[in-house]
Amino acid sequence: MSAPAKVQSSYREAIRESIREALLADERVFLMGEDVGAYGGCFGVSKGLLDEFGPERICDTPLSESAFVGAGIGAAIGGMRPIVEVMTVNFCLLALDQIMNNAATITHMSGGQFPIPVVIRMTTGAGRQVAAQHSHSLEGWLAHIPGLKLLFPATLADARGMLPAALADPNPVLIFEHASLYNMEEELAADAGAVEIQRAAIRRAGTDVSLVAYGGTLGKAIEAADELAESGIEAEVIDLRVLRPLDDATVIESVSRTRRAVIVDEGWRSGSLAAEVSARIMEQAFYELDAPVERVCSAEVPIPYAAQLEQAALPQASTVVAAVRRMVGAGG
Amino acid sequence: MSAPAKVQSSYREAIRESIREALLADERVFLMGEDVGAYGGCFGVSKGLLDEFGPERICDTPLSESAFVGAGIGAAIGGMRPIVEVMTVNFCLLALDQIMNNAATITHMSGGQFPIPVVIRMTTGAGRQVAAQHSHSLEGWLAHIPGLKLLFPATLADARGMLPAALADPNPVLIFEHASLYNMEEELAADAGAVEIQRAAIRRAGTDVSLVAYGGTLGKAIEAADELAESGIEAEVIDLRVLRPLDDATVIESVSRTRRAVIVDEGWRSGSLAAEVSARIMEQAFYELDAPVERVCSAEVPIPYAAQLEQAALPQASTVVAAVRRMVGAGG
Amino acid sequence: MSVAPLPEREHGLHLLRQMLLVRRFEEKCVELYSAAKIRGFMHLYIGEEAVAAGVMEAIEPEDAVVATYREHGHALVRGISAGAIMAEMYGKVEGCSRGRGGSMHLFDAATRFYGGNAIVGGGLPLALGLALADKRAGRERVTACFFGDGAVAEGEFHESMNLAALWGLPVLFLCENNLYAMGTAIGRYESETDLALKAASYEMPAWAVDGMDVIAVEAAARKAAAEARLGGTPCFLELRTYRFRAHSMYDPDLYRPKEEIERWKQHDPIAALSERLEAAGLLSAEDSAEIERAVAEEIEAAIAFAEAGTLEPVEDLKRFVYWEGAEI
Amino acid sequence: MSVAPLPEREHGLHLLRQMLLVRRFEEKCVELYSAAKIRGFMHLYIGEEAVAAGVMEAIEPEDAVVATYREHGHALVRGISAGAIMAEMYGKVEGCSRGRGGSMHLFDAATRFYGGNAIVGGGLPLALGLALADKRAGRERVTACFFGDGAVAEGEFHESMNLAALWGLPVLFLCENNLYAMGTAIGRYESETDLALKAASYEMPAWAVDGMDVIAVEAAARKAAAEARLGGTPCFLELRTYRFRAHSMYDPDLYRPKEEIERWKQHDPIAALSERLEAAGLLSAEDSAEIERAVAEEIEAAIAFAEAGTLEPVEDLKRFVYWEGAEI
Ligand SMILES: Cc1ncc(C[n+]2csc(CCOP(=O)(O)OP(=O)(O)O)c2C)c(N)n1
Ligand SMILES: Cc1ncc(C[n+]2csc(CCOP(=O)(O)OP(=O)(O)O)c2C)c(N)n1
Ligand SMILES: [Mg+2]
Ligand SMILES: [Mg+2]
Repeated sequence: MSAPAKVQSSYREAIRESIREALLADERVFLMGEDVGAYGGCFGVSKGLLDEFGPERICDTPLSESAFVGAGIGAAIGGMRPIVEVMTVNFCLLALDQIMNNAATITHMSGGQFPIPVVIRMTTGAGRQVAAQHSHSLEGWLAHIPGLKLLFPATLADARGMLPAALADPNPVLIFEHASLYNMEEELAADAGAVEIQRAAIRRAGTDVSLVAYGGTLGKAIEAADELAESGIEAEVIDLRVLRPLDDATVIESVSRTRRAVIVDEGWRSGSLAAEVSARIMEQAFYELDAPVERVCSAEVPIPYAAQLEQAALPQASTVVAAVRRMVGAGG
Repeated sequence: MSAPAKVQSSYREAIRESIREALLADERVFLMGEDVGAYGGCFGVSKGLLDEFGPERICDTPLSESAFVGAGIGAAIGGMRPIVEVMTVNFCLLALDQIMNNAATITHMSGGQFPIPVVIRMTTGAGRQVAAQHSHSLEGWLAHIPGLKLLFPATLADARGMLPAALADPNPVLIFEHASLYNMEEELAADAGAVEIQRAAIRRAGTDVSLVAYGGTLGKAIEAADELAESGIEAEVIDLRVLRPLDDATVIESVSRTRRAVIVDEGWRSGSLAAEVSARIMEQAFYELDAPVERVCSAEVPIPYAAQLEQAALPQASTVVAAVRRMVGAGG
Repeated sequence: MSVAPLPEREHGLHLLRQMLLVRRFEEKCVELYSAAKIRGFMHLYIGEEAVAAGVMEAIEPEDAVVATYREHGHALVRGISAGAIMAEMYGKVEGCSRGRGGSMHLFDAATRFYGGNAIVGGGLPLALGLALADKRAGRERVTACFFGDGAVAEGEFHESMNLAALWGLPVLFLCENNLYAMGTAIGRYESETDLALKAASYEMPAWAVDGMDVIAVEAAARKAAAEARLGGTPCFLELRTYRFRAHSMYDPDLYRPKEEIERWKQHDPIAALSERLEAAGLLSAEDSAEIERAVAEEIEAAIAFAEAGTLEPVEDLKRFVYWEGAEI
Repeated sequence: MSVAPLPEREHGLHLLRQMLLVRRFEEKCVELYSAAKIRGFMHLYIGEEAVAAGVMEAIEPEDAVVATYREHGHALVRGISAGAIMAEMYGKVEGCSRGRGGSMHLFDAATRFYGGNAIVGGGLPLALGLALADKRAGRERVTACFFGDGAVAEGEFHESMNLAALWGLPVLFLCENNLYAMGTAIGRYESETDLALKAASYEMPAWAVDGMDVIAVEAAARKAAAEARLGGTPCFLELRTYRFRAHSMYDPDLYRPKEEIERWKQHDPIAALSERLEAAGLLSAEDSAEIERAVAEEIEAAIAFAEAGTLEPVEDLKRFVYWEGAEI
C-alpha cells in the first residue's frame, strides 16, 4: 500500500460508507427513517447497516414524517447527531412545519441558546416515470428557508464527504440525493473523507458561457458543454453543491469572465433556485453581461407518467445547448 | 338613489361582505376553518356570519389543517364551492401535502377529468411583533406550485372582488390577506363586485422607475413613491395582485418605459417572488434596462419579536427610496 | 369471526370472476413490466383481491371510491375497463388518466373513482370532502376509502377519523391490513396493533374482518355501508389480509419469513372461494374453465387496446394544468 | 377522583406561592400590555396555575420541559427568573430568549426549558427527540410536554403518541384540557371528548386529573414521572382545568357562557389550596400576607429589571440564524 489507493464505488455506496463511518466514529450518530432498517432503505442506501449496527442505531420509523423529523430535531437539541432519512422529498411536505418552525428557527428565536446538529437526507428528482406525486424537485424551494443549510452532492466525492461535514456542523443540514445518481459509478480515493461545504465548484473550465447546475442537472450541463465544445463553444460548468447559503461569489466570478450564463435546474421554473441565481447575477454582474441570463428548468406541470411527456417536462442537455447557441448568436 | 353610491368600508368588512354575498348567491358555498364560527374568525373576518347562516354554512373545524384543507379539496371535487380558511399562512405548512399533491395535481394527473373549485384563504405577513412562528410571508413561496392560482388583494376593491372571481374559477385558488391591512378603510362602490383576476395593476403612474409590489408591500411602495416625488423622481407603482400565474406583461411593459425596477416583497430574499420577477425582467427586458433590477425583501432571519429588530427585518419605504436613489444615481 | 353463509351461485361466480380478473390482470402486468411496457412504480394486489371484490359489492354506482397506489384491483372491480387501465399503464392517451397517472394514479369520473393516491394517507381527507359534498347536497351516498395499515400511523389518519366522526360523514374507512408497511412489520411501527381499537377513540363503529374471505368482506361492508348511508356515520373496517408479492417491483422482499408467506398463501382468497363453491356443488370444473377463459379474453383485449393506443404529443404537456372542461 | 392528602406545611406554602407568583405576574402583564410595554400575542394562564405548579414538583432539574405559547406559568414555576421572563416580554436583550421570542417563546437552556412553541402540536415531536436523546445516553430523565386540548386533534399528536409508546420514550404528555381551543368548545371539535381514552389506542398509561387541585396534579404527575423514568414508558395525563381569562389579549371572549366561567371560578386553584391549608391550620392570615408581599416584591424587581434592560442593536439582527456558540 503505497500509491494513494482508489476504489470503485457507486454514489449509493459512497453515501452508505459515509453513514457507516459516522456511526463508527461517533456514538451519538444514529440513522432513522421509514424502512432504513429491515428493508435497507427504499433506494438501498442503508442495506446491511441494520445487521452491522443493530436497531438502536438503525431505526425504522412509522409512517409519521412530522413526528420522526421533529424527533430528530429534538434529539439533536438533546445532544445526539441524528441522520434522519425522509424517504423522498415528496413526503417532506408532511414534515415542513417541523423543519421550518423548529429546526430552522429555534436557534435564532431562543437568542442563540441551542445548536441543532441534525442532518436530514432526502431523495429528490424525476425521470423514472413515477408520476406527479413522486417526482418533485423541491430542493430549490426549501433553500428559501433561513436557518437551514442545504447540500446536494453531484459527485462521488461529495456523496462520500458531505455527510461527515454536515454532521460536524452545529446547524440543521438537509442533504439531497438525486434518484438518478445512485447507480453512478466512479473511482474514489480509498481514504476519501469530509469535504468542505461552503463553496460551489467549477467542474469544467470554459470561457464562453457559464452553465450553473447542481445535483441531477450537473450531468446534463456537462453533456451540453461537451456538445458545445464540438462547435467551438467552451462552456464553464459550475456545480453549486451548496444550495443554502449560496456561494454566489464563485458564480459571479465565472460569469464576469464568460459574460453569459444559463442556469440548469430541475425545479419548476417560477420561483426556482435558478430564479434566485439569475437575480443575483442581475444584482452583482449586470454590467459584465453580454446577454441576458437564461434558465433551463422543469416545465410548470405536475410531472406526468408517460415517458415522452415526462422527458419533455424536464431540463435536457439539448435544451441547454439550444439556449447557449441562441445566446451566443444574440450577444456575441 | 341616483349617483353611484359609495360606502365606507374596511378591508376586513369588504372580505366579509364578499363571503356573505357568495353564501347568499350559491348554496354550494360554505366557509370552514378554525374558529370561523363562534369566535368570528381569528381576525374577525367572519364575525356575525354564523348567526346569519348557521353551522351548516359556517363550519368550525378541529385543529386539523391537513384534514380540513383536504376535505375542502374533496368537497370541491364533489361539486361544492368551499371557502377554506387557514387561519394564517404559518399553519398551512401542515396542509401542504394536500395543497401540492392533491389540489394542484389531480386535474392534470387525471388527464383533465376533475375541476377543483376550492378557495383557500390565509392571513399572511409580519409587523405585529408576533415572532418567528407567526410572521411568515409564504405567498411567494407557494406561488412556485403549478396548478394553483394565487391572489393577493391590496386594495378594498380587490378585497371585495377577488373572492367571487376565485369562486367562479374552476381551479384551486389561494387568497392571501395581509394582517396589517384588515383595518385599512376606504370608500367602496356600494355595488362593488367581482374583479378580474388575470392582470397586475398600475396603482401610480411614473416614468423613472418601476416599483413592483403586492399585498402588504403595496402601501410601502406608494409611500416610497410619494417621497421620491418630492425630489422629482416619478416612480410607477405596480400591484402584482395575481401571484400565479404572474402577469409579467404588465411588469415588462412598465420596466421597458422606466428602464429601472425595484421589487418590494415581504418574503425572505433568497428564493423570493422578487427573485422570479427579477429573473423575468432579465429574460424579457434586459436590453431595456439602464440599471440592474433591485430587490427590497425581508432579511433572511426568523422574524424576531423585539420591535426594532422586526422592523429592521422587514422591507421599509425608506429602503425602497434608498434603492431607487442609488439606482438613479448609478444608471442615470 | 364466524363463517358467513355462501351466496347464491350466480353471485358466487361473480365474486370469483372479479377476483380472478384482478389476479390474472396483475400476473400479466408483471410480464409487461419485465418487457418494459409498463414502467415506474407498480404495486400488486395479488393475495388481497377479496377486499376490493367484497367491498365493491356493498356500494352503489353513485357512491365514490378513493384508493391508494395499490389500486389495480379496486379500479377493475369498480368497473373501470381493463383496457383503460392497461392503456394507462402503457402511458397512452386512451388510459383512464390519459397516460399521465400510470399504475399509481388511476382516475375515472364515470365510476366516481378518485385515484390512485400515492401519498400514504393522502386520500383520506379527500374522501371526507367527497362525503361532505354528498351529505350537504342531500345525496344518500357513501365514500369508500381504502388505505393500508401503514397509513394508520400518519397524522392524516387521525385527523380524518376525528373529523368524519365529528361531522357524521358517510365514509367507509377501509384499512387493508396486510401486516406490513413496505418492509416494516406492523408490530415495529404501531404501539397498538389492534387497529379496530383505534376507532374507539373517535367513537366510530369498527369491525375487524377476515380479508381473505370475500363473503365475509362483503357482509361486513354491506353492514358498514348501510350504517353510513342511513345513519350518516363513518365506519371503520380492518380487513386482515396479506400481499403474496413484494411491496413493489423494486422490492427484493427480504424482510418477511418465507414460512409466513407460505402460510398466508394457504388462505388464498380465490382458492378459498372456489373450494367452498365446489364443495357446495355451485362451481364445476367447466365453470372454472369458462371463467378463466373469459378473464383471459378480457385481458388480451385490454392489452391489444393498450398496444393500439396513442402517445400524447408533447405539445399537450401543459394541457389540464388548469381545468379545460365545460364551465362548471 | 378522590381527594389527595394535604402535604406538609412547608410544601403547601411553597405550592401556594408558586401559583400566586404566576397569578400576580400575569395580572401585571395585563397592565403592562395595556401600557404597550408588552406587545404581540399574549396568552394568560390564570386559572390553570395548579397544572404547572403541580407537575413541576414531580420533575427534577435535569428533566426537560416543552410548553406552548401559554407558558408564562410553566416558565416561572420551572425556575426561569421572573426578571428574565419579563425582560423577554419587553423585548430586551436580558430576556430569556434575548428579546427575540416574546411571550410565546420563552427558552432557557439552564433549566432545560425548550420553549414556548406557538404551533399547536409542534412541541410534541420535539419532546420525543429530547426524551430519545436522554434514553440513548442512558440518562434517567423525563421530558414534560405540555399542550392544550386543541392539540389532540392535530396529526402530530397522534404520530407522537404512537412513536413515544412504540419506542418507550420517557415523555409525560400533559394535556391541559381547558375545554376550549380558542373559541371552539371541545365537543365541537372532538368526536370523543374523553381524552384519556385516546391514550388507550396507543397502549399508553393514562389518567384524568382534577387540574384545579394542585395536590392532585402533583400526585398524578409524580406517579407518571416515576413510571416514565423507571419503566421507560410515556404517560398521558389529562389535566382538567379552565382558563379564567380570554384566549389571548385580542379575544373578546364571547363564545363562553358567563355562568360557565363563574362556575369554574368557584374552583380557583389558589383559593382552593388556601382554604384547605387554612382549614387544616397550616396557613395563617400573616402567612398569606407574607406570601403576597414576597411575590409582589419579586414581580416589582422583575419589572425594574426589564425596564432597565437594553434593546439589541439592529446590526445584530442576523446573529444566531446559525449557531455561534462553542464548538459542540
Ligand atoms: C407519506 C408517504 N410516506 C412514505 C411513502 C413511501 N411508501 C409508499 S407505500 C409505503 C408503505 C405503505 O404501507 P401500507 O399503508 O400498509 O400499504 P401497503 O403498501 O401495505 O398496501 C411507503 C412507506 C409514501 N408513499 N407516502
Ligand atoms: C397549527 C396551528 N393552528 C392554529 C393555530 C392558532 N391557534 C393558536 S392557539 C389555538 C387554540 C389552541 O387550543 P388548545 O390546544 O386547547 O390550547 P389553549 O389555548 O386552550 O391552552 C389556535 C387555534 C396555531 N397556533 N397553530
Ligand atoms: Mg400494508
Ligand atoms: Mg384549550
